[in-house]
Amino acid sequence: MGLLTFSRGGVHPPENKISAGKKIEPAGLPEQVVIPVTQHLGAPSKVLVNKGDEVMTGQLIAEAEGFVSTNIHSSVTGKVLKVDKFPDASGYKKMAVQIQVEEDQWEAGIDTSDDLLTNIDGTAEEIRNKILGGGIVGLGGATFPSHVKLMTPKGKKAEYLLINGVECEPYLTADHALMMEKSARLVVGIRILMKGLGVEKAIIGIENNKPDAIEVMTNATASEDGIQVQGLKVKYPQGGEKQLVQALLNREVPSGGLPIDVGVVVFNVGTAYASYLAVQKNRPLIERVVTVTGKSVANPSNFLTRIGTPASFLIEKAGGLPDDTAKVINGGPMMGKAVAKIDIPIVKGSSGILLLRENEALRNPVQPCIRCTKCVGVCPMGLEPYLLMTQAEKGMWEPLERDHVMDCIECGSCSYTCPSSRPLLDYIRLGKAEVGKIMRSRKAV
Amino acid sequence: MSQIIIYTIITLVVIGAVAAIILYFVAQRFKVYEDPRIDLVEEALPAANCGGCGYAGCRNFAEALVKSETFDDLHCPVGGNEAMATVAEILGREAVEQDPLVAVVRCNGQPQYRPRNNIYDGAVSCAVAHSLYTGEGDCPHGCLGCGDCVAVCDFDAIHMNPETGLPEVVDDKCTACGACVKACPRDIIELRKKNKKDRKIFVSCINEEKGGVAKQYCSVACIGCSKCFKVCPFDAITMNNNLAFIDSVKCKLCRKCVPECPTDSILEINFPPPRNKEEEKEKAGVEDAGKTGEKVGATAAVKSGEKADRKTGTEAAVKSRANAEGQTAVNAEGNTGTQVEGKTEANAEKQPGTKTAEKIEEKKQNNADDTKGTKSGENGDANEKTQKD
Amino acid sequence: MNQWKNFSKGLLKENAVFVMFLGLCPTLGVTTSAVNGLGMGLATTFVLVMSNLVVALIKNQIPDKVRIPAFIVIIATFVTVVEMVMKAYVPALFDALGLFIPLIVVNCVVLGRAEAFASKNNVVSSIIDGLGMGIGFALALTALGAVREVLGSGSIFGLSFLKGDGMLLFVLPPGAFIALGYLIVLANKLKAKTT
Amino acid sequence: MNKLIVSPSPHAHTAESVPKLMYGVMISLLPAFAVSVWFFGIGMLIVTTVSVVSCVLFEYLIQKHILKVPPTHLDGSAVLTGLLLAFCLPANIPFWMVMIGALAAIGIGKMTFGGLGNNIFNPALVGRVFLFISFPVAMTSYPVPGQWLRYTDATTGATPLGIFKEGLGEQTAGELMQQVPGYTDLFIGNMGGSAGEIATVALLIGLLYMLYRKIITWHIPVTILGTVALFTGILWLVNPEQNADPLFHLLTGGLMLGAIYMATDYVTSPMTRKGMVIYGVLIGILTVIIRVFGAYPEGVQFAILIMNAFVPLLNKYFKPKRFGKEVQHG
Amino acid sequence: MAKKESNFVSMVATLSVVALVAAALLGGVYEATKEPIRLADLRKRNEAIEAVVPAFDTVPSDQIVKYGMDGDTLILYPALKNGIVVGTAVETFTNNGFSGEFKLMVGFDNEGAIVDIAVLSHKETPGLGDKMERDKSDFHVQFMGQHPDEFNLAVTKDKGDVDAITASTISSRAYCEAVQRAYEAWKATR
Amino acid sequence: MSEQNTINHIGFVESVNGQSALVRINSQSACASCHAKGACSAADQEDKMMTVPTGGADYRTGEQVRVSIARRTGLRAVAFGYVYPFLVLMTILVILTAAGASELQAGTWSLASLAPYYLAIYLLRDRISNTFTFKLEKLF
Amino acid sequence: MEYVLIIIAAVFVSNIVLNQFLGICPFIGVSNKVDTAIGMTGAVTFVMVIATLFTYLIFQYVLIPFELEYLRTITFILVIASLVQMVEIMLKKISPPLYQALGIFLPLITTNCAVLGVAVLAVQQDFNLLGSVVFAIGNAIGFGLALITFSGIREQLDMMNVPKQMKGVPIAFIVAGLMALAFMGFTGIV
Ligand SMILES: Cc1cc2nc3c(=O)[nH]c(=O)nc-3n(C[C@H](O)[C@H](O)[C@H](O)COP(=O)(O)O)c2cc1C
Ligand SMILES: Cc1cc2nc3c(=O)[nH]c(=O)nc-3n(C[C@H](O)[C@H](O)[C@H](O)COP(=O)(O)O)c2cc1C
Ligand SMILES: Cc1cc2nc3c(=O)[nH]c(=O)nc-3n(C[C@H](O)[C@H](O)[C@H](O)COP(=O)(O)O)c2cc1C
Ligand SMILES: Cc1cc2nc3c(=O)[nH]c(=O)nc-3n(C[C@H](O)[C@H](O)[C@H](O)CO)c2cc1C
Ligand code: SF4
Ligand code: SF4
Ligand code: SF4
Ligand code: SF4
Ligand code: FES
Repeated sequence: MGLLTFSRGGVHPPENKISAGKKIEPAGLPEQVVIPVTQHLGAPSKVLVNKGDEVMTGQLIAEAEGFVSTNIHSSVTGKVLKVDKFPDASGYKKMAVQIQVEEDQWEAGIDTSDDLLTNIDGTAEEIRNKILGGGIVGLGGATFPSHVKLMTPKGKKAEYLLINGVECEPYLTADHALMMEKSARLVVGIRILMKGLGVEKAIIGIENNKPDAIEVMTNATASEDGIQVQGLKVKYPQGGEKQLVQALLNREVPSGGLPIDVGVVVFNVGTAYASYLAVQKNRPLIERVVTVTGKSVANPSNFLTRIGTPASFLIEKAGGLPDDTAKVINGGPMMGKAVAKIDIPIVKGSSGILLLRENEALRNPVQPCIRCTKCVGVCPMGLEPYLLMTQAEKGMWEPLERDHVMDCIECGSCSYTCPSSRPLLDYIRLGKAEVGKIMRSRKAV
Repeated sequence: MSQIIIYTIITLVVIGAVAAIILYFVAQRFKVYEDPRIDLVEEALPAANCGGCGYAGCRNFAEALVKSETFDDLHCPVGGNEAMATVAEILGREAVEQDPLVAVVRCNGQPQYRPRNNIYDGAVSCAVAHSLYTGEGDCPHGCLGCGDCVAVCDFDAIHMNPETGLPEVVDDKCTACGACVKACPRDIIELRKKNKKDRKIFVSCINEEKGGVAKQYCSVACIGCSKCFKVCPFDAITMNNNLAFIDSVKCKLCRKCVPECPTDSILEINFPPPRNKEEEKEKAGVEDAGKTGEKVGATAAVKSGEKADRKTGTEAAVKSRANAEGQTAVNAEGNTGTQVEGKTEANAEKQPGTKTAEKIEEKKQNNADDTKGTKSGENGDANEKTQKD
Repeated sequence: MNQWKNFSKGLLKENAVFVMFLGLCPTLGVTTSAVNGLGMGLATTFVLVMSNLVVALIKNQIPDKVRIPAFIVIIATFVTVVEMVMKAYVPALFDALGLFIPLIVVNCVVLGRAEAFASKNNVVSSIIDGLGMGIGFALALTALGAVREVLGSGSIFGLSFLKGDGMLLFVLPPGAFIALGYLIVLANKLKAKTT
Repeated sequence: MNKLIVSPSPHAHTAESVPKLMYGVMISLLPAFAVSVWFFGIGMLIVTTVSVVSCVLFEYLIQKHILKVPPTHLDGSAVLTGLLLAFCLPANIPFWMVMIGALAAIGIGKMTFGGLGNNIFNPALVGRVFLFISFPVAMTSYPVPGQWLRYTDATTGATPLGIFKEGLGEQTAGELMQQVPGYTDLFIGNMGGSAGEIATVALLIGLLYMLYRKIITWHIPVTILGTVALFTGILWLVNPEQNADPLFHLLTGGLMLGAIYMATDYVTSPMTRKGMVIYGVLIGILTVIIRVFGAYPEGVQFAILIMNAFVPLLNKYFKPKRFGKEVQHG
Repeated sequence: MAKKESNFVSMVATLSVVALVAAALLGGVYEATKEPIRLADLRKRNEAIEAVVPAFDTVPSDQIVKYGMDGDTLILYPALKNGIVVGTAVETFTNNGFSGEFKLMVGFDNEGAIVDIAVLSHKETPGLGDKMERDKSDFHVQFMGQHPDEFNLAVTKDKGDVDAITASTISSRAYCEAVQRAYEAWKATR
Repeated sequence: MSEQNTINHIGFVESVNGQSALVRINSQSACASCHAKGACSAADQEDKMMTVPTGGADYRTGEQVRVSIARRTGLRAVAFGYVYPFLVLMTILVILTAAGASELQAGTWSLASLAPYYLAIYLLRDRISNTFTFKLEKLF
Repeated sequence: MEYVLIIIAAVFVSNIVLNQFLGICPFIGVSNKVDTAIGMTGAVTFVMVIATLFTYLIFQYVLIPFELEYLRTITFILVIASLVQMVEIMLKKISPPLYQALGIFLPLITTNCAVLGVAVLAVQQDFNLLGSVVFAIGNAIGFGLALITFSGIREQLDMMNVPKQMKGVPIAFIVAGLMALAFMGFTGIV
């Protein structure tokens, strides 16, 4: 098959996959962990522990409250130091549980062995409950509670499961490493998700810059009916779910809609693996693969990291903070969040810690828009970023809504490509927030 | 009479009469009675069309005024009582005096009180920065310094002080239209009663965090200790969520609370020097400073016992020495009211990375000029002015 | 009312062209030279003064609702008078101003003054107001005409000071718009300075 | 540790910048410049220098003293405007006229609107048309190529289009074709015309370079040239006695320069592909209408300016194709 | 004085009165200016005729000939001196000017030679085409005394005998065309 | 999405009667904000009154509201008010001229043809009314 | 064909706004929104056409027979003023919702110099009835074209950083000037 890709826009930033090929190593245990209770999209979970409590690894410490919410487990064994508000990656304080690490004693009932269990028991319902029980959220970045995605809304029918192994963000290699090393388990995870969804067909989409992963996954799925591996053109944001659905199935998720509107559900490879652990091994989501990378980093690595570990701990592990570091990003360079401090905790959604040097980090001075149309050309959603930015800047919310600002997937292609270095996405995001507020208030009336 | 004249008369009179009939009906059916007083009232209003009254424009407000029976809730902050009195006269109603208001910026997180520990490099917009993170300092309530409030002011009444990184209101120009209040994503700006001689006393902090935490963020934060609350003889101070608030209507400007505050978070502005001998010298500086118009900075400087310093950048070292010598040190030159970058900042300058900081500063200026394009002229001017000072 | 103030406001502060943006069509249309501008300005001034006078005289005889049509008739009468007189005695200027002479009827300045001023004020004030406004209008037209003539033909009031031609563009339509655009900016600056 | 930098995502940016783009266009203009210097010698050099220097200077002075904003005269756009203005002036035009043109281009065309990115009309073309209307004689007497050392004193002649327009009515198209330079000459640029517009081949090379560098897309130039070819082709087929063939139209006048450099000016061209195509087609049609039916022998300059005025409407009504159809909620 | 009330009768009456007075005024002015206007018109025409034909004393209006040609009308004014025709002024036109139509007055002597030419109206570009006006250049001089049968009324570019106005070949060409047309009309009405 | 292509005007509730409110719309052309409008005959000075269904919501006299109509509705109003009668008039004029009627007749009849056009609109007024609906929103 | 040429000439070559300077006030004042401009065009077309038609008839069948041509200005303005008002009255009486929709969509157009100007020009240029009407249509389209393009430009300029001194009317004039400059390209196409 030829190279599939999405139809509109896209950019190709330098890939810089420095840590590609690095094995996944356990990062080890830090002295303390801080586990926020909102690591997912949706309502914060309800804390179940108090200061002074002893907790075991894998123990439930906060439970889902409401439908779109999920469980949170302790990632270490130790004593709860504080249940209080701690600064998250943005510096604003959010409720979290701080635990002094003492040892690593897993809670009873969790299978910590490395045996491959391929038999999938249980109904779809049971699978969903286990996924909720394990606190699984989407690891592709949005951290949407996965059990919710498994529940197909009335009137809709899921036909395909798409597994997102694209990893189109430059630098990041966590999904890549996972596919290389855990392919068999991943496949079981996919089967679990298929069963949970009740679909017969799954496609794994992988960008063509990971030929080894394509090969490994193809081999791993060779004997599996209904699971197919598909190479994709290297183009950002190939991994955006709407783009992926279009690239693989040539279906366009409608504006304002979800993949399920065209019969598709998308999961990240990490989510599939986490589902495997949760369903087959009863192992909640308390650790994930985090890429620590950057051009000056001594030891770019893919660490298997406990949730709540401070990023500074990982950076130390990767050879320490290089002197020329000017920006630390939680995530990749296109969608990640720059942080002001390096002691922020790793959460379920953290896919990487990226250290940029000064010359890479600084934005160029903003110049006037020269209407070069480049941003229009690269927008995968067919929007007009230059216009949206100006409208957002001038507070023209109605035109913004009319011009479909809500369709923006915040991929950043526009800001990336603008020769005038205009802060397009900065303002578009502002516009989205404002328009979203207006739309919600309208609905409420 | 010649024929032509007769024809002329016939034609014109016929056409005139027909036109009259048509226009008569037009007038009958069409004329919407427009209260002539609306025009008069509109004329009395300042035509700023700023929306400060809550209506879309001055004309809309004029209509509302004419239509409503009383002046409750109807006030033009820009024209103030004067305009409202004129309006009242036109409409033959009782004018309702409303205290003139003025905007104050309730954050005094200058760099030396609230160290900047990172560099913001995004769009020059407080709203953007606010939605991204806590800002260059730690305080999640503190001023972000991108000047959204400056950009929206139609009256050129609020400027960024490049030394303090905080906006300053020019009391004479401020019309209390409230645009800046709405623009500030952190709700730092408050409209409060304008007292005589532009004097004001207010808690320059909105941090509701507990004392210890607040103090961590910023050394001049209100820590909610209630000392001012207790000392106020007029019940003008209320405590809420660890934060003191001075009601500008009740406050009689007795200044008892000011010295009470352990963190110096209560600002007094535009006051004559106190009687206290020791402080006299110090306050002298302030008065001068008041005259130069840079009131907030100056007073703030005095307030905290630190000195305003004329030769800003170059004397950073002197400044930090002064700090080291303790809070009583007075710099006689401190009459410009501008403030040197604080101690921390001075220290920071010795560290690598300053270059980046400088670059960014420079760039921010440019960016601000660009993205706030419409205002860029004034901004430029304002900056120039400050620098000249 | 202070009659000087009444007169002078039309010159700059409430100048019909530069400040109120009224009567723009003749302003642009006839100002290919300073003389034409002046001619048009004076013709308009005449109509303005006369109609103000008459309106002020008979304002109380006119029922409110036919005010406007009555004013139109009055103005149109004087316009026609001007038309005929110019045709008879200054045919060359009449040809140069062409369509814009009859269009004085719809010049907002004229009707506007009748409606906004003359119908509320006494005869003397009305005449002075008309004069002020008219002269302000004439000044604006002459200024624009002069600018266009100087730049476009290298002459002023027909006196040539340049060998050859100027920048033709300024005698052509685009030049009218562009010159007026910048003149308004200048006038605004001037106004800001004087107040 | 230094202070960390914090900004919203994305944290990666292209290496492209405004000056780089502008200099890219200038590089692509080099071949055409060389050809022009070859044919017009010192005149071309003087006109170009004066034009570029005045444009940059006026931009600086206006920004510094009138608008009081930070000057941006070195971002390359003023240089480019100057260069392109020079390219569409006759190489024998007195230098003071060039300066007036530069003032019109930068002052009226660009700075009045607020500078780079804000203007509605192409500044270089504003400058050129301003001069064209103001000084028709100087602007319609073109030096005959090959007079290296002569500037304002160069012998003048008509452009091929001028010859054609003039002669029609009295002579047939066939006869007139004898009087204009042959196709090879037209191709390499050995003809009368504005300083930079003659070098057809070199301009095409410039186009390829800009396409390769992804400075512009093909939409505008190709649709303009295609439309002109098609439209003149039809006219030619209908009445070969009175109309020149399409190739003649493509190779003469400012069409190449206009289609490749002037119509593609970012600031004044539409924002979407659809818009660009319509813009191109209409420029093509207008060009031919003016050339064939109008009073002026050449129409590209006017066609582009006219379409500049329509660009906001094109932007308003031709939006990019959005991803996904609307779903009606509730 | 109280304002008049607006009722139907008063309104119609007022307007009618206003119209009546206006009409009377206008009629008066019309009567007064009628003659001067006629004279001014006449003068304009006569000035043009005077400029292009030998000295004469009358142009009898009953001898003016209208001659239709090419979709428009040419007017021929015979100029009489002492009752004898000394020349004919022909008001002619062209539609091929740079900006469309313009009108000329061409004077012929009794042999058909051109005496002189004046421009009546035109829309040509100031500074270029308008050089054909008499007081702007000497363009018209070259036609004086030429007989169209011998003098090729075409610009030199078209192998004619007329030196075109600089950079205004189009206007010059149209000018020639108008003169030629005048000549044909003159011939036809002999 | 109804908010998209609409034209909005700010107005005041003049009076409320039952299911509809009488709203006075401030003129919104550039003239409205121009300080010279008192002196200009071209100015669009008149305020417009309109009756708008309240849709059950509660409105007070003097309240500031926003009245909006769809862009399409506005254009349709222009069509009914101006474009169609223009077409009717032109058709009659061209037909009569082509049929050789004198100018006076052709002109008079084509002007007269507007009468039946307006009559038709009058007869269809209920149908037409339904097309032109406005939406009322509170401003605050 | 003749009528087509009249239209082309009126729309492009001597555009009523950009070349004839008529209707500048609405051009500058009302052209903030493209939608409004489109609506205005429809309304202006109708008004111009009936005004021209009516005044043509009055001129030909009242003023000329009685030799009252000099009353042109005064009669035209009265006729146009009442006619325009009458149309609005009718609309309002006939279908209030329609009238209201128009009112909210368009600023009311009262007489302006474009309407009178076109009526006067039409009789000045000796068109026949149909020619006059076509001329009016052409001018209305020309007005609409200028207005709509200009409103588009304005909408765009609103989003841009026009220097403060130039904001509003001055920049509008500069844009109009440059549009007129561009439209000079149409010189001579008819
Ligand atoms: C309210 C809500 C409901 C959702 N429901 C579903 C669902 O039913 N099925 C599904 O596949 N995904 C569902 N999602 C998740 C989205 O498909 C998607 O994974 C998530 O928004 C993040 O995607 P992104 O990383 O591409 O932005 C839902 C998301 C939201 C916000
Ligand atoms: C611009 C953009 C790029 C994305 N890139 C990836 C990616 O490379 N890999 C990935 O797994 N998810 C990526 N996502 C997230 C997906 O849209 C989607 O949320 C995810 O695949 C759903 O799976 P999850 O619920 O398991 O996270 C991206 C989202 C956006 C908006
Ligand atoms: C703004 C402008 C106005 C022009 N006006 C005229 C004109 O009125 N009459 C004319 O013959 N040519 C005019 N031309 C020039 C023609 O375009 C053409 O160059 C000329 O008539 C032919 O040239 P020649 O006389 O130099 O051979 C004008 C050119 C421009 C640019
Ligand atoms: C492809 C391209 C074409 C350009 N063409 C022109 C041009 O024709 N005229 C001009 O003044 N500037 C041109 N520029 C430069 C720049 O866009 C111009 O100065 C802006 O219009 C000024 O706001 C061009 C720039 C690029 C990148
Ligand atoms: S961030 Fe939004 S607007 Fe920008 S390219 Fe991506 S989808 Fe388009
Ligand atoms: S990429 Fe930048 S300069 Fe180009 S159109 Fe978009 S915002 Fe403007
Ligand atoms: S400072 Fe604030 S309240 Fe005062 S005038 Fe400016 S925007 Fe209005
Ligand atoms: S808007 Fe608020 S945060 Fe921004 S500068 Fe003004 S006071 Fe500070
Ligand atoms: S519209 Fe022509 S003067 Fe106002």
